[in-house]
Amino acid sequence: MKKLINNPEEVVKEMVTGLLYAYPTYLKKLDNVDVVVRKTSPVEGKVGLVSGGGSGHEPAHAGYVGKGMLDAACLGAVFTSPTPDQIYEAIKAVDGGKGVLLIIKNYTGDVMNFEMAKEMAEMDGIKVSEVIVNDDVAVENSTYTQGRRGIAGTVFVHKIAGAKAEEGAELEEVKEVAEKVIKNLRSMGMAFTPCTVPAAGKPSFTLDEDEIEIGIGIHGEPGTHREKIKSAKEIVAELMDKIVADLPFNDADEVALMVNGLGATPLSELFIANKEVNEYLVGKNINVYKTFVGEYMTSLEMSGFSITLLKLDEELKALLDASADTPAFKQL
Amino acid sequence: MKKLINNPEEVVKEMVTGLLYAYPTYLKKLDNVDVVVRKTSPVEGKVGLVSGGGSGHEPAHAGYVGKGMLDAACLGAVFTSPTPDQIYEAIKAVDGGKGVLLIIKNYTGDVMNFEMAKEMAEMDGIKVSEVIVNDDVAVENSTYTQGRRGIAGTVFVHKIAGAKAEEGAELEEVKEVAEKVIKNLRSMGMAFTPCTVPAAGKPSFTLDEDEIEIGIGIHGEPGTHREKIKSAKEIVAELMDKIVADLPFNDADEVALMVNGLGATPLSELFIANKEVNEYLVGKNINVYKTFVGEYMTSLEMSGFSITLLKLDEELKALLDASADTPAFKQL
Amino acid sequence: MMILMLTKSDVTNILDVIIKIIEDNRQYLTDLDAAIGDADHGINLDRGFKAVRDKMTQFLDKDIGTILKNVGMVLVSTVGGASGPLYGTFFMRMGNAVSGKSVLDENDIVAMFEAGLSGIKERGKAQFGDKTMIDAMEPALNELKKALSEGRNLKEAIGAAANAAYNGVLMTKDIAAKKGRASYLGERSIGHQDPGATSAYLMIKTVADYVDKLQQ
Amino acid sequence: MMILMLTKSDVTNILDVIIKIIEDNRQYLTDLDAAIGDADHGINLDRGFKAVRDKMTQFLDKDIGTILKNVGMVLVSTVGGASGPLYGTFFMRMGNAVSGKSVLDENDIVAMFEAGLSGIKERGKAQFGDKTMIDAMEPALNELKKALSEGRNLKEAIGAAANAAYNGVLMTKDIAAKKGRASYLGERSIGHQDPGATSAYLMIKTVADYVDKLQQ
Ligand SMILES: Nc1ncnc2c1ncn2[C@@H]1O[C@H](COP(=O)(O)OP(=O)(O)O)[C@@H](O)[C@H]1O
Ligand SMILES: Nc1ncnc2c1ncn2[C@@H]1O[C@H](COP(=O)(O)OP(=O)(O)O)[C@@H](O)[C@H]1O
Ligand SMILES: [Mg+2]
Ligand SMILES: [Mg+2]
Ligand SMILES: [Mg+2]
Ligand SMILES: [Mg+2]
Repeated sequence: MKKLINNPEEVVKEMVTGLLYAYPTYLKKLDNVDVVVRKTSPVEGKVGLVSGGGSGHEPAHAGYVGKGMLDAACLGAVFTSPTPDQIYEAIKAVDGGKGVLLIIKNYTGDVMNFEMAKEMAEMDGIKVSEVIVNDDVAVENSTYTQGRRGIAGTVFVHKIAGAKAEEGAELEEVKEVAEKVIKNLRSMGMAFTPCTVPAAGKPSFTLDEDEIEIGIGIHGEPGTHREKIKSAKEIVAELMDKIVADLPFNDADEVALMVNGLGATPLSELFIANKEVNEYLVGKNINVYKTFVGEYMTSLEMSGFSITLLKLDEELKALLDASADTPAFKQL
Repeated sequence: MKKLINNPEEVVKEMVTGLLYAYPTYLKKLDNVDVVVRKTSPVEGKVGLVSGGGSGHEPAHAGYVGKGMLDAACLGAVFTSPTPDQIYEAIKAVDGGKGVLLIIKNYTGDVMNFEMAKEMAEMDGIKVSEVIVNDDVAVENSTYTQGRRGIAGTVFVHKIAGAKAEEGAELEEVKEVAEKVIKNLRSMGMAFTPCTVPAAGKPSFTLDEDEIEIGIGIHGEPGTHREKIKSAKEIVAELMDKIVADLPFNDADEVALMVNGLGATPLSELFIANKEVNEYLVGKNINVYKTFVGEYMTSLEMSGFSITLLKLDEELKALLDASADTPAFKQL
Repeated sequence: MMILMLTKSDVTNILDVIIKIIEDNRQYLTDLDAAIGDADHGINLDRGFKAVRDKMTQFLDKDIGTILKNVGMVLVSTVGGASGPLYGTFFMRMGNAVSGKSVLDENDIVAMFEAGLSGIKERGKAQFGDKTMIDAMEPALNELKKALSEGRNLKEAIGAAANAAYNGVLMTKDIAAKKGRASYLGERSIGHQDPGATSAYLMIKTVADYVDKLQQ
Repeated sequence: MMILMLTKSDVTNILDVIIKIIEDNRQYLTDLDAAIGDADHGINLDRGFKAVRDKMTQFLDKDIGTILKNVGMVLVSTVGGASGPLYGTFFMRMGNAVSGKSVLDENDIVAMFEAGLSGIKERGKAQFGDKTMIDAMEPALNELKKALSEGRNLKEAIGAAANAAYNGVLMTKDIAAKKGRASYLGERSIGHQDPGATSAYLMIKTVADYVDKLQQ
């Protein structure tokens, strides 16, 4: 394991310190817990948005704290959901009197920890709502499972719910638009190489020199199956076939597109994938309204990527276009 | 070699296609050459800024084409400088009547190709000036070599010269401020793993599981020497000792800081490095005015990073703070 | 007939051993989680139980119920992931069930285990056969109750419970996960042992071994 | 006494072989560049000479000078890196030196080589001993001139030039680079053969082998 760290146990703590050194005008940290909030928190008269999850997904989630997006990010240990006390402190710190929306990715651990925190905050009389993001189409939905995972599409929830909250909307309205995003959001990913949790010290799985993992999550957990390596065009087609069929996306639909790098895949390759996605969508007569190519929700140094489509209507378009100013997401 | 590509020979072409799909409102491509210019080029009454280099450094250089930064980026083959005809076309396309400044990284190939293009454009009567960026302190300067390499600090030259040009300054003034940046700019990098040029199909060098390469460039070329892996704190201290001693940076100096990922190093680790850099600078009483942490000038999927310091005065601070809106560099 | 009871110092001694056992099995539990999860179960629990060790002196003078509740609260605020709220709830509910006590008899032990397990089920909405920690805990609880009702002593009953937990762990190898992160793997989770069931077994086995060595 | 002259078809035949030789040595030249540069020299030249092959028909009806100038222009606009402008200049200057000719004698050959090499030196500001292509070219040119002045025939003289180029390539192994990307390596570049010197040698050797097979 070759990593630019000092001590595997201190990774999150030291990362937060470095984050605050980098963005002193954007962020501050709460005392005693790994929670990062807007410098100006709480923003009076605005619904507070709290998200978070395990660390290792940088720039998610702390990078999205700022004007037009989140109010707080709770940072768990690497790939481990944050704890209820952290989330509870975050809720208290960002409640500007209009209540707080929790944006949770659908993992057992995340859901349980956030809901415990919600109960605690409600006992204090704070209005708290939640939405659960489940955009990953890799895993078949079934009554036996707990629904799908939340992956990179979560960033669109942050962006759009964030813009709505910034407009001064009520908690119920912010929640509603977040749920509309979630309903229209589909993603899927794949990996070329695994990643290594610093405290574990070795890769969570291994892949042969010619093998790829399809349907990968964002925590180094295995995907749905393995295949021999193939071209960018073929890989994109495999992911897109599942994504597009799922909602379904229809003729002349307008979408926001995210081609998200998982960590080690060069931006040049993400642009090649973006070309393939666009050509695929032209073939389906689905129109790309806005594109995001880059590392938005990573999985440490994993090599691979995910594709996200969000079906848009006029409301979502306007909120997506609204300005935002956070460390990792700026829009003029 | 596991890459998200279709064909090693088509990487640049397909990347450009994907880039244009992603940023249709920012960029357009010139016919027949891999040159990307602002959608609105030429901008009348503004000095045109042309940069470029080999591909594989994304988001450099095309990602910095836009308001407040570059007017054109010339994309060479992977790690190979662009050719004079490309650069010549770029100059012609962005000349808004006030002349064009070439921002060249100090490599034999880059300098020769850009200068040939300059000669060609001058024959057409276009005013062309050039600056040569040489921020890498890894390589000792000596009369026998051709000076130092240009690496990630180049982005600060784009930003500040770009802001100056956007103000309507004359070619001579833009060149002057670019040279002031270059004079006050120092960088150094290191790598944990090599990278693979797609057309070569294998890594350009190999490192053992416990070895790191100090003084790495951005083209997969070897650095100055190898060492056993050590902590982030120790690695940062080694790079900073060389950087800080070189200008030298003095007590109470104000600097812009860039902690630049070379490709595969997770953002979380870059933040840990940023913590170490800041603590080092506190020890030297050097003040960080503004920090940039992320992937600004990469080396394909290389794992590693570089540190850049730019010593600031009031003029440079104001220009660094000016707004910018490009695909990869946005500042409100 | 002498009746075996667990004193407060027995409880804290057992906690000490559990902390040690989790530390020793940190890598093993993490490796199990790597196969079907996200490679952190051992790291998570070890972080949590180390925090318990650090904070133990703050509540060591309290009754058993309060001690267990505090252990649960420390776990909730340090473990994270799925196992944090689940084990945290488990210990908190156990503490609640024996609130104020400084010694535990058979009935207390059954009651607290029962309370803890139903806490896990409420929180995680899983049931036996979903390939979770419940697959070790529920057979253990059932066996404990059965053995005691058949008149076997606590040593024997807890020993039998640990065996049942072990069989539960083995069973998790043969089934697909329906809850937790491993459920996303579907059929691919078959063949792998559940990390949470394994950690639950390790804790139950620790209790059994401790009780077994007590002078009756 | 018969005098050996190179016709236009000799020149284009030699170009064809050079294109082939570069293609065959693409990986070899790239590997040499990987050791002390950025692993692209073979890729660069192969891209350039393939472009020459593709565009050759557009200027095949012209004189030797124009053909060589066009080869140079194609190389300049397709190779990139350091070797693009250098080899491009080399061929353009050679073309200039034999402008309008459809057959080349000894003097033409010396003159064009001389012009090409000084073009490289002007453009790259390197000299013999800097561990560049010049280390193969300059000894070759000197040897060519020396052999001809000693009255040896063109076959022998070009053969001797190729040998001198080869020795120049070997010499690059023992010295540190002072120009080009390898110069950043300092002393670490010692022990490695220069890729550009190697490609220069391969081209000179191609000419020598071709000339050697001609009927005098
Ligand atoms: N809903 C649930 N009910 C009971 N146990 C569960 C549930 N979900 C997960 N688990 C247990 O948690 C274990 C994983 O714990 P851990 O790895 O620490 O958390 P995470 O899955 O969040 O990384 C699984 O092996 C399983 O035994
Ligand atoms: N200034 C120079 N003069 C002459 N030859 C040079 C000079 N700089 C580099 N070269 C030659 O160019 C070769 C490298 O070419 P290539 O790899 O194609 O370009 P780059 O170094 O830009 O990647 C070197 O091996 C050397 O022989
Ligand atoms: Mg986890
Ligand atoms: Mg090159
Ligand atoms: Mg886990
Ligand atoms: Mg090279």
